[in-house]
Amino acid sequence: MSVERQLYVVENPLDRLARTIEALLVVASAPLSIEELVAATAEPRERVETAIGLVAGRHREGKSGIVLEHVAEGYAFRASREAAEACGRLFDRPVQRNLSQAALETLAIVAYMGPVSRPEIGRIRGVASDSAVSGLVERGLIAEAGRDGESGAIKYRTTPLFERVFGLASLSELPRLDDLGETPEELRGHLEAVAGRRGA
Amino acid sequence: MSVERQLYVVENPLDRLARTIEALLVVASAPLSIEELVAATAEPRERVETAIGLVAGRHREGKSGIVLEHVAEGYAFRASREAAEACGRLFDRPVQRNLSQAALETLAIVAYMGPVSRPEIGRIRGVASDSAVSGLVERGLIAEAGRDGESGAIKYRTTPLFERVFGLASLSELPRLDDLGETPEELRGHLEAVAGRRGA
Amino acid sequence: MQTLLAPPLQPRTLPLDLDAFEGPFDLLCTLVLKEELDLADVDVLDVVLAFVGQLAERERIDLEACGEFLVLVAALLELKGRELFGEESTDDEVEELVELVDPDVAAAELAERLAQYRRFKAASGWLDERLEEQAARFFRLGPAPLAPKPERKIAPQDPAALAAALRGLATEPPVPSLAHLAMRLPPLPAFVERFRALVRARRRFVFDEEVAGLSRLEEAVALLAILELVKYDEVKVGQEGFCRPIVVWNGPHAPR
Repeated sequence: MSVERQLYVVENPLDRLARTIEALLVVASAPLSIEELVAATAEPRERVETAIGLVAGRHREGKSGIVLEHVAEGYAFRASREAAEACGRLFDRPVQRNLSQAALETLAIVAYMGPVSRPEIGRIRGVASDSAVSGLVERGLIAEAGRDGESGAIKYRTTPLFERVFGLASLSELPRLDDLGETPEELRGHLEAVAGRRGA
Repeated sequence: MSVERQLYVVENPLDRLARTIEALLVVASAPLSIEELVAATAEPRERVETAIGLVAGRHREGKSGIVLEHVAEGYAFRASREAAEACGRLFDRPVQRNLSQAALETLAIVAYMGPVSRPEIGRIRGVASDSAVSGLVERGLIAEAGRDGESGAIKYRTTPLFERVFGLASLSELPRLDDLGETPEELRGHLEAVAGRRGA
Repeated sequence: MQTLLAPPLQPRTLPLDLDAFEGPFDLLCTLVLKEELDLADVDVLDVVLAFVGQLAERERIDLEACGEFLVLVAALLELKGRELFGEESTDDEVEELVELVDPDVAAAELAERLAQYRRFKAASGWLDERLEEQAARFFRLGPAPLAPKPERKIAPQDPAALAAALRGLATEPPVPSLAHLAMRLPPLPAFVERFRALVRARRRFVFDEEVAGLSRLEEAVALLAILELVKYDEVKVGQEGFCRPIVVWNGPHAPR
């Protein structure tokens, strides 16, 4: 095996460049154009094109699970077709049972006091909540609802998916929290005051 | 070449499974654990482990630009080290090396003591650590892990990204805390020795 | 007083260059006392390191300066402790603990805490080196370019969990316990007033006599009070010789 390897290196002076291109493609989160590959490898375009040919030969259906694909924007690796079923199982994630504490608190604030901005959520939770907000947006439980008139910050509200997941016909069916505040404003004032005393 | 290939397939009945694992790893957005690979491939754990060995043999430094690594309690591909210069021209490092002393100390405390709250970190460091904590959350190296039952303070733990960035297969690869620094006895002895030298 | 080798160490004028503060030590103390600087932002270790750095430059150890410095830092730490853990309570328990506190136990605890901090500092050094070693490791973060988009499904949830989350946020934090501090001090203004009255009545007093019988930390606060009075030119401080008692007076000359 190692003898073969040696021969291979001698036969293909472009092998190292091909490996560099493999490395670049496995790190990239978007397809890479020839120009980008030329810039990154600091090699002439012609050599890069030949090396791409080597990479394509190594990474093709039936030979590797990693397949080089040429799309409009450039080159990228994809999973081989024979692995489609396994990839389907990987991406068909099991149903998530519980929301994290950060997600639950953020969701509760948006549901009871929305539309509400990230800074307002942060003040009530006592900690910056940007990632919790983005996670909930990504999962479709909350969505943008215009901007705050004063600060210009984006405000968020819950979505119909939120109501489905929590089995609510509308937000008015949320459990009452009258003892904490009769109106959303009262509730917010109360929570912000406690957050101030807690200091996160 | 194709003859060799045929022989190879005959010699390695696990080759197809190895290709499937390659395919899964090249599309996964984070390291995949053995359990995830077993679930996605629908193969017995033992066969998956052997196939990972095959994948590791194919994807190692010097042989491929794509290198398999055991990191963050799973397996993932990374770029080969020889391609680091080319990667540096095209991509930002996941975490730049400019972590401040405060950030590093806070990270160490969260890694060893997590889940741990900001006041607890402050008590150990002897200085308020709020901005260090929020900086690390922003970089994705630590994340919220619920609230302290008593004080209501948010607790933090390190993320899989932390293990990945620091190249740790798991948190157990951190050096034992007892082996670092000095024990109280050693510290006292050290101080006394210094005092002795001074007095002399 | 001055030797040819080096000027005497003056802990009070020790120049500091910290993240939160730059200037002499006594200005730091003043700003803290006037609540213009948050002690939580001051890394006392850096203050200690600055002093030790100056000490190391000298041929002979200056015990006097060390003593003064220790007292100042002890007071600073005590104030900081109170700030980090909340204001003092009037629990009888605390009083009892004050009586019980054993200097050896306190020293052992201090050494333990210092050792713990040093271990974490060493761990942070390890992480720093590790990060440096990983500089040549590049990997992709997030989804692959041509990967399918995973659909994240969420199981049905109970709306009561939302109400519980908000109730959790509305829970008042507990009053911090001071039991672990095991120290209580008369407030600084009380000392300031007492010393003011003393110099007014007697023009001169010996600091050591006035603080005889007080705990070391009370002594430290007393010294801070003196420094505060010095700062505003209300009193002058001096010693008749090496290791002699500290004399406090007002007026142009040190009375005999």
